[in-house]
Amino acid sequence: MKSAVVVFPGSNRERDMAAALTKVSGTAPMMVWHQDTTLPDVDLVVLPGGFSYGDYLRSGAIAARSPIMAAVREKAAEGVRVLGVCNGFQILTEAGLLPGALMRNAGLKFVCREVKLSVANADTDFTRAYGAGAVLRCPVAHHDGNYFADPETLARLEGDGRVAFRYADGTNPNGSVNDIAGILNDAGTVLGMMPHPENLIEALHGGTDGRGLFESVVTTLAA
Amino acid sequence: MLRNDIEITPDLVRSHGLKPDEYQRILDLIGREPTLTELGIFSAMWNEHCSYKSSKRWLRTLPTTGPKVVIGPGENAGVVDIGDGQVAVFKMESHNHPSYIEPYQGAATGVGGILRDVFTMGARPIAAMNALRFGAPDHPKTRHLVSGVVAGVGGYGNAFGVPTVGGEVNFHTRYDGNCLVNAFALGLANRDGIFLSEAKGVGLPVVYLGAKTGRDGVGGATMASAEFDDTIEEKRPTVQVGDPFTEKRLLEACLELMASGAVIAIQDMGAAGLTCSAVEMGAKGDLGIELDLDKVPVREERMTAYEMMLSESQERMLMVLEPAKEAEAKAIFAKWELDFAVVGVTTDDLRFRIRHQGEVVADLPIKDLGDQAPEYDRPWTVPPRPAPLHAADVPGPADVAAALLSMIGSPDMASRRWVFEQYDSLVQGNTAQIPGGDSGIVRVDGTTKGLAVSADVTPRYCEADPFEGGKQAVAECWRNLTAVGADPIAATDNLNFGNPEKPEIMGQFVMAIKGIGEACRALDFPIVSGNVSLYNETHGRGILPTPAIAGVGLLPEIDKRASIAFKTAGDAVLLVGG
Amino acid sequence: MKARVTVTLKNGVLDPQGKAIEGALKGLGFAGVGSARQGKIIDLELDETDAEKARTDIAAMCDKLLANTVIENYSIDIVG
Amino acid sequence: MKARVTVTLKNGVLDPQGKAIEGALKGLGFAGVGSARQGKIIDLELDETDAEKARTDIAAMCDKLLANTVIENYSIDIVG
Ligand SMILES: Nc1ncnc2c1ncn2[C@@H]1O[C@H](COP(=O)(O)OP(=O)(O)O)[C@@H](O)[C@H]1O
Repeated sequence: MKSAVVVFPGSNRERDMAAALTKVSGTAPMMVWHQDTTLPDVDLVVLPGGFSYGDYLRSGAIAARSPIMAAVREKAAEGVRVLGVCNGFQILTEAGLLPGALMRNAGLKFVCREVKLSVANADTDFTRAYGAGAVLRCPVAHHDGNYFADPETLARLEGDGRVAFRYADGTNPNGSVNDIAGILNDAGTVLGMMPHPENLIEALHGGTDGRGLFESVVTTLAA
Repeated sequence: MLRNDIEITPDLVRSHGLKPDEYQRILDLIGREPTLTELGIFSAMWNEHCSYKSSKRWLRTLPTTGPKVVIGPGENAGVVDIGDGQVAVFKMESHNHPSYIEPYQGAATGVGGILRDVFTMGARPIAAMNALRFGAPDHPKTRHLVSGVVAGVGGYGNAFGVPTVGGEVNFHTRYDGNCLVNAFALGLANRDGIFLSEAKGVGLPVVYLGAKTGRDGVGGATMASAEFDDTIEEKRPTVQVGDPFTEKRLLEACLELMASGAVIAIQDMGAAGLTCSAVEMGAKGDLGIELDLDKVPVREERMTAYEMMLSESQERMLMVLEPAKEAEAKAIFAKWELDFAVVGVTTDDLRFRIRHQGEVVADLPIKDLGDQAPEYDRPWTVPPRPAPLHAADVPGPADVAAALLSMIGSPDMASRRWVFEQYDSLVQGNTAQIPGGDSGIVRVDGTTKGLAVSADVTPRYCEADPFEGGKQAVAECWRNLTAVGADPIAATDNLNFGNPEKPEIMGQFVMAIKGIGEACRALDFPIVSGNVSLYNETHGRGILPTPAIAGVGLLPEIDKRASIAFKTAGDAVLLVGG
Repeated sequence: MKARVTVTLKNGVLDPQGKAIEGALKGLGFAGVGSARQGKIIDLELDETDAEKARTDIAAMCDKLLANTVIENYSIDIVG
Repeated sequence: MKARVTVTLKNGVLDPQGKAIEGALKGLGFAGVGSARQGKIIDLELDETDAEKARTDIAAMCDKLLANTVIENYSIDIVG
């Protein structure tokens, strides 16, 4: 699998993401600078976590208007898989590639802890490896992860099976509506999620529950 | 001849924190009355914070060398060898007073300052800790301070992208008027990739890097001089605002710059930014420095030379540039959208010369600014030891279970989860032990090695007996490192005390250092960097003596580490030690 | 020319910060606070001297960046 | 009664947010933006019906909570 990780000024989990992609897929991703206007020929584009542009104005807002985002939009339109984790999710919503918005955590504080995620739709390119009904451990680390969408959007997401992950067992750390932790675009090719699967992929991390996400993409793309 | 528009009155000297005999020393040194800018420079160089004038004599008694020590105290951070051509770079530093004035920004800029200390040396920060002390939980200011400080530590470190893997939080009424915020950072570098502040080479460009200069932090002294200067239109806050986004870019830009071969010497701008950094670089390299303030990137209008020299604006660095690399260096900073300006030149005349608007506004002997700083052997008395308390004189609890509960529930013993969950402890993907263990552990990326860190001190022990308390802080830190399976390598200290002009406080300080020294010698655990914070006093009452010790240990095989959780039912539980 | 952009959350969008302020004010003993909502302002200095032209420019800035029109409304004041 | 509190950074206090917005606007091709500074507003609904009384109450709220008077200024508008 060929992948690219976009680096914005203020990204800080681009190395974590690159390590995870390398460990699971066997190939290191290409790192792409936000000022570039084209993306290499890849199967997966990743927007990593961090505080792009300091998250000033709104989380992800300024990054969503970076030069590279036109290329990301184009790739997404062509059906290339796009994954946004944490700040990447915020950027995808700000760019209009995913609906809704990520507001300040209900508790108003930054929260770094492990939560439980239930796989709400196991029939997606990003979740297949987990199997229906799976519940996994996953860390979160964010200040603005409180997912909000208007009722019609929400009904559409729920009705179309576009909720990929939900916080499970009362572990919703941020007040997200319907416990939403990750959503897909209507084609199912773009995933945004707040938790960090890239931080739970090896024994050192205390578990490997995050691997399934990357394995799902690798298997999908190999098929 | 320097033009001197402003008469230097005894009041002005006093408002700059200089004693009459210290001012006399200045007159003797330069043979004339200083300009206001020069007075500001002296006050910055000779204050306790920069000159360590009360503590130097005692700090020299600490063990600072060892087979693994590459660089001991005196640089931005200490450096120790961790094998395979790699080094660990670390230091702890206080931001107590600013955090009391504005808890969020004070704590945030404290974290920013210590991260800068580490990456100025060429190391990428890979772990952070914070040791915090607040007043009594029910004191009216405590809640505000705690929430602001913790949010500020997190706000900066989380955005910067360094995992916070340990720390301490204590509450005691003696911190009601002086909270303590001690921030620690650990970085990783190659042994042959360490950068120092010592300038080398005559006629080389001195370059300003990073964020623009504002009037941040100049307030106190500026206000004192406001009566002479009607351009100061309002009382300006003296608070510095941190910008982790700029710091993160500065980190990446500096590491790229260092890799390019453009850096001959580099120094971050901390307290009294431009003054201290330039003087240090020149004095260490036996070179003069000439600065042209018209070239300094500023974000406010009509800044005076005095203000520019004393500004504490954050996220700035000064470096001596390899001239052949200027274009390449500039391009790196342009890419990261940071300022890059040639503001001066190294000279061979050992003068610190400042020009502003075509005029020389300061011309001082650069080495004397540091070397001739006053140094005091302050009188001290051994603090009286409290009478020993015999176990028999203390009534046992009626209900042991209830006593246990109230102990576990007490503010100093309760879980710290509510604090450390506000810190990103996982970023970088190398965290093997998050807060909640004996030490935080991070993997040395790309290897199977790990580094363990722990910060410790028990101030009430130090109050009872500073010598034993100092020893105990070192021993506890050392124990926390060994408890996870690490080999302790070296430590940094942050010595927080009250007013050293009081013999009993100076006595606490001296005895604590003696205790720390003794323990470090016994354990082969050298102190490679540190920081002193004195005058932590309100209404004549000092804080508890708080010599925080932060240690670093090496795990040759990170998989062979221990954690505190009981693993299996039925396992035997052993108690080891005395 | 100086202008102030005011960005407020749309009705029906939850406002965790506003809620927290409400709670904190009550906690401090300020009774009678029905609700609090937080928004932001952005003060701009522009080279433009024509107020109408400035207004159009700023509206474009808001649509493109300053407001997230999924959740926010904005208004523009030319202040001099 | 409705009131709006406007909180702005004091002169000279660094405004990283404003700087980032300035840069982003330039990046988007909006020339002629001299500077941007960010502030916040808090819209309050109060039971109080006396405007003067409300103003005094709100000033107390600002000093105690809504503004960080070390680095921020505030102003109060009673809007109806
Ligand atoms: N300010 C803090 N930041 C991060 N971690 C902290 C902080 N304060 C305490 N901790 C963590 O909480 C745990 C318990 O702290 P403490 O009671 O001081 O440890 P101990 O006394 O066992 O050394 C430790 O793992 C420590 O690193």
